[in-house]
Amino acid sequence: MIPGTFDYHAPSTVDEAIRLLSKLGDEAKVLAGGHSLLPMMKMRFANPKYLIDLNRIDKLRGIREQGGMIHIGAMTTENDLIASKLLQEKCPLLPEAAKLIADPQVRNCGTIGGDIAHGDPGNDHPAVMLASDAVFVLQGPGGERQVPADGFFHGLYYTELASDELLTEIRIPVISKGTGYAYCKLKRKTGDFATAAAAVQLQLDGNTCKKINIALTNAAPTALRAKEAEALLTGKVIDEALIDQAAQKAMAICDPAEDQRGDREYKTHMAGEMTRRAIRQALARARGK
Amino acid sequence: MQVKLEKTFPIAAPAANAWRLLQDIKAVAECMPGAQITEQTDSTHFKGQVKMRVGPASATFNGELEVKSLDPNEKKMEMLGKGTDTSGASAATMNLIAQVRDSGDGRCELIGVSDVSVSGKMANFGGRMMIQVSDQILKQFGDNFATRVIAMGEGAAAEQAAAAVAQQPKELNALALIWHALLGFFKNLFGGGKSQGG
Amino acid sequence: MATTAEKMERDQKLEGIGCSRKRKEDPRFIQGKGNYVDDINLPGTLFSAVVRSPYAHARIKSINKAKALALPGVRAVLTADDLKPLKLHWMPTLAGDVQAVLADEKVCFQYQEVAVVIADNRYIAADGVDLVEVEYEPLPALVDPHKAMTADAPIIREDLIGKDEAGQGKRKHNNHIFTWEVGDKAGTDKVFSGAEVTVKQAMLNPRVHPCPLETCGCVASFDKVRGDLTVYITSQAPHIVRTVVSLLSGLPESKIRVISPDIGGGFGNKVGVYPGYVTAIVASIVLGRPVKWIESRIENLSTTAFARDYHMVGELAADKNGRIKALRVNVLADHGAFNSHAQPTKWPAGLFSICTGSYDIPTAYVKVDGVYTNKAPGGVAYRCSFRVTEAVHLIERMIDILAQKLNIDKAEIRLRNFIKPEQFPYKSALGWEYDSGNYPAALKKVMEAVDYAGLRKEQAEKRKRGELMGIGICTFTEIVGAGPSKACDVLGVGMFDSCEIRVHPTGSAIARMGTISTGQAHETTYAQIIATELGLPSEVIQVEEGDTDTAPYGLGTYGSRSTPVGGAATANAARKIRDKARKIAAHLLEVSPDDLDWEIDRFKVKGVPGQEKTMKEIAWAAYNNVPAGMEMGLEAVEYYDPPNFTYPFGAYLCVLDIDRYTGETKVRRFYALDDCGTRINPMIIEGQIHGGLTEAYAVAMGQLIAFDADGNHLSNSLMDYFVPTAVETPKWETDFTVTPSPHHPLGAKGVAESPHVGGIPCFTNAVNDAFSHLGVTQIEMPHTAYNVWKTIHELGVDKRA
Amino acid sequence: MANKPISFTLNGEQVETLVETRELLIHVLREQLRQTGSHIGCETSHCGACTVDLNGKSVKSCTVLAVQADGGKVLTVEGLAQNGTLHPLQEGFMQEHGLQCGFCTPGMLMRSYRFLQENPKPTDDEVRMGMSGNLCRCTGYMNIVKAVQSAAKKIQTTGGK
Repeated sequence: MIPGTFDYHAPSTVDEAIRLLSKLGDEAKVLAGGHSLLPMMKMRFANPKYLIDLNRIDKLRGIREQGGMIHIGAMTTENDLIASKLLQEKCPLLPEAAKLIADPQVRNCGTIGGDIAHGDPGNDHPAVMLASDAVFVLQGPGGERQVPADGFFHGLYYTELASDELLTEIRIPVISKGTGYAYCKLKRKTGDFATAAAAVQLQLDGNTCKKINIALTNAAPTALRAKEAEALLTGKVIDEALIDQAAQKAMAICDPAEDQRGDREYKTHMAGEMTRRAIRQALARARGK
Repeated sequence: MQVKLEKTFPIAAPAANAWRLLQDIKAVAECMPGAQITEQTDSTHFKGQVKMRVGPASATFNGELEVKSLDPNEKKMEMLGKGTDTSGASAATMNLIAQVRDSGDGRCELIGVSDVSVSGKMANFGGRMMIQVSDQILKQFGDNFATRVIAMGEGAAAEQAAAAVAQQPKELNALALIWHALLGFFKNLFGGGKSQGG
Repeated sequence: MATTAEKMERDQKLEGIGCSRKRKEDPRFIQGKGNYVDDINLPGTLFSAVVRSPYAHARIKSINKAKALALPGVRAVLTADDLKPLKLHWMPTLAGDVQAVLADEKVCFQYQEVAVVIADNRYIAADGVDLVEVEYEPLPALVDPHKAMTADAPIIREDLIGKDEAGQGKRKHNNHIFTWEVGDKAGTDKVFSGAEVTVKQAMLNPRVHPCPLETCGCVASFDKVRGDLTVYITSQAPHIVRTVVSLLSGLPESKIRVISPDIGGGFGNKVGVYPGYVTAIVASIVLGRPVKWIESRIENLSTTAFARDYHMVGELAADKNGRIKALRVNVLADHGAFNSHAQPTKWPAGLFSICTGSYDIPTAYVKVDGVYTNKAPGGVAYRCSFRVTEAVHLIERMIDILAQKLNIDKAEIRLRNFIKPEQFPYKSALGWEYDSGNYPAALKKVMEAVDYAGLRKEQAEKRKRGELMGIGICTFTEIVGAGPSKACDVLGVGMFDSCEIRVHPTGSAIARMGTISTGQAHETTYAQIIATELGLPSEVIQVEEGDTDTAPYGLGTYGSRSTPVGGAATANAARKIRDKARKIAAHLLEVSPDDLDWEIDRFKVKGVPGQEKTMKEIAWAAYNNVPAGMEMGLEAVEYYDPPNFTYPFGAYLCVLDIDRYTGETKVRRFYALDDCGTRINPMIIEGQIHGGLTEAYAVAMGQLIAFDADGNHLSNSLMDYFVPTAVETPKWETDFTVTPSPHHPLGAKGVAESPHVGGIPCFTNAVNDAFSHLGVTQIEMPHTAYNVWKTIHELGVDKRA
Repeated sequence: MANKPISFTLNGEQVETLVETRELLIHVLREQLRQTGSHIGCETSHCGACTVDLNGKSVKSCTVLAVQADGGKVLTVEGLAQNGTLHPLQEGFMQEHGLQCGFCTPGMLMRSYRFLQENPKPTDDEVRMGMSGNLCRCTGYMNIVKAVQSAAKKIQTTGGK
């Protein structure tokens, strides 16, 4: 469990990092929190010639509000998300989900950008981003572009991010009144990845569901937005029967991979169950319960 | 860890050309991205190498290829490849049955049935993504094969295909999907998907 | 006359038996000053790393070391061919078989040791491993033990072809290792054919791994000039390691020093001698430099001793009232590719025949067949005495299944079948003599503590609402403290244990034992025994273990044998000293030894107040004023050969709720009553029980060493191999009764393994109980949410109205 | 070999050393700097035996490169006691029998050291969550929770850290 040799670069600016990335090409890997790349290097599956460590770019950290949006630097750690009063008040789904990621030590290193950039269906942030209408800022040699979360995750570990681009910032709309949210995650034990999880954010107008986003973690090759389930509930007064129907719709789009956590049937059912629970909880929260 | 996959690739070229290519083992091997025949030991046995470079993860499999059967009536070929990665920690075998079927109208299709079996570290820690990876490999094989068959013909399409053949990567590369799959798998394995990059 | 208060004060000062004395080991551990194997840093140490097989079964066609040897910093690459001239390419196992040290022409399990690379540091060694080129020819792998003895099964052990035995009696197939039978087959069959009620159930104790937090490792240092070898090693049995190393290397034992330093948990994982140790030792002898080998977690889980893998079929015959008449058991034991089963020599199924449990079963028969498969060797006693976990699991499941069939309450059926207190010593149908017990008292105490009747009532109400609640009971009897040398030996060495005590002139003492603590705090508890026996404060008694140069020969710590055997040796050694002290005291007080009474820390002349000599005074006198003809000094050695095993027991009860939509279980309550006889340090006992229950929880609820059809590991890292965190681990409630062992000098029995042995079936019984009203008789471990859900889903319990 | 000089504060003292860029912090601490209190248990960042405090945060030093600590501040179990006085957590683990084999203990101590600064008055369940990145095979955690709580109380009453 010893990594192979590599040259180490620790740029202090985003521009420098992008220059290095362009120059060193695909022999280079970017190091954020390191809790997946380093173990992989220790197992000698990954043998990058160059490692570009983003941890010394202070500008990539931090959470602030600007024009109704919360801006989060890509290298902001999970524990910083959890501790943020701003997020707890204005984007509460995010810290709620972050608490369920890995363990305290790993959350000190792990970053939101690292979690998103791979579009790993097992990671929790992609579904949370889909549920909260996030927008990603990608920066490359040619400048900056903004991409909505819905559309960023193309397939299994395949995202809109180009090989010479960095994900620099995540922008999330501040929630409005009457918003409820929940992230329900089933896992084998504390610290594990989801067997299945569901992120829900909804907005009530009186008792009617004005808008709802439902997204699933680890239920398919990529994080999924359950749009049919959302459509079913939008404009309605949500009751238990509708929740059950929505869960069925969510299950219908699942395509999980079998592993030690369970087979496809179990994972699909659990995606449905987590959807039910997340809708119920979000509803209760929106109703101020 | 075993994965069985079956795929059909339509080819806009005559069946006879496809069958001709299918009998050229070196060319067939090279349709597999990153694969290369380095030595022919007898009429049905070859030595070769498959280089996989998926992102920064790299593995070179050295191994043997055996043509188990060539059936001109059925236009069917069966071959078995076995290899071990240079670190010795993983090994793979792939049995491929490829058959050309005439679809009429100067077209044909290639039907590929592959049984991939992986042992060692890759099987321990890569099982979850085996299906996707095998699927990609077979798909690329089919695409490359089709391109080469078309290149055997004449006209603009053939020229274009020939150019594409020349540009075919010498390594099992550009499989961003596979690299992501690998990394993603490890992220799942090692409890905290925190590496940015891609 | 000493007042009671004075005596109490004197007694308390000793911190002897019964005192929850704080641990003597702790100051070094809490300050980062423990001394574990990987902390040892000898000048010039080289590092050994192992080249392992990616295949579960393959022939080795060639090994090419050239590239590895060309890497700067690589000092040597060893393969089986290098060990052959030394006859070290194979080594004997504890079970009469042999095991390849480095694969000899073929590999028989995934990650098997093929070569070792010795380099200047662990980084270069790891680089070197990747450069060793091994060419394999894959062979079909045998993974399912049920297919091991079929006609077309691949032959795993080609070295045994044509041999009709593999160290444990006749075998009938190339993949067969042994058949072991005990009990009265004909008599048992007869009872079954005429029984009013019979039940039969197949069940599996799946393959698991002890997974101590510290992996295995060693530092071997051969001094070429002096010709002696020192080995620091993670071993629960350093003296046996020395004997094995001597037999293998030809070095006399006097030239070998084996030291078990601090050990980061053992749980049976650190009893065996592993190829990594042997190759490091060979490399050190060859290179004349210290060589360190520390395995990775993946290597540890993949190769270094599994536990269980017992495929059992149990049958009970009973009358209509649930009174058991006979037990019949057939077991298929998967021993992996080499039979390195942890066992006393003559016990191929360990002490499995304790499977009649706490019940008075008149007739019984057990048959165990061991087979080879393409999996790592082992069969170690994971926090239990040899195969006792499997035995207890079997009987505790079977009695529940019988209760279910007869519709008798699961506590009631136990009360009807218990061996009665007046039946002790009790001879079991399978030949064991239980020393002492009071089973009904234990179970009744637990039932009262948890309001058993109330729980059953709650369960009945919940069932009406479709909710799943399980109540598990386990009333186990363990057999620990191997063992009487007439029955038990390891490689021909009887399973005694030892203690040597020296009392210094000023009244402090040093004691050394043949056992070795892997976290049980022997430095603390053995001192307590000596304190009580000699009347010297624990604080001034230094306990040392694990260094074969200084400690008397002993068989080590596993199978809960430290207190039953080592503790008895300690008490007896102390008593020898006290006997001598009595004579010295008599000499000093000018009376006959018979005129003296022992009181806490001194001898007193009977009926003459004030005429007394403390042990401290006697210690001084032992070095300057002893009776004529007596040799000076105050020390003793005891090699204690126990007359019998000890039979700790307990009554456990688990209450759990199951989420009917996800399959998750939540342990609401776990009440554990243990009876280990005399209690030496209640604080430490409670800690051991917490730990044992937690390991039981892990095994029952999540642990599994899984393989795919080709023999690839699927759970060889801590991502997939379940070790619970503080969050999942239930909160434990503990209780006790005290039924001393009549044959142990202190009345003590072993304890640390009871919670594991008794805990696993208790959890399983609770999960099964949650479904028993639906006709379910057996849900296999591990009870992961996924596995439990499969049962739920099959039964339709998750259907919504 | 890619070597790089690094320097950082280790338990209050400035240390300088030359490392390979690939060297893991745990190996540099244990082997170069001979601070062997922190242990290696799983190598995949699951067990927490290698937990140290880096720049005021608990991290798993088996999954941090030594070069990443350059210029930083590292505290290990060896630096927990101050001027010969044990930290309340060390006292707590000893008094409450919060350890057995001792292998996980340095990681447990270093994690709880930081945890009690993040949450000085935790509930038992919060202690369990806060310590969920650290595995123990011996104690069953009950006494570890007690040990952390006893230290929390002591720190509250004495104002110690």
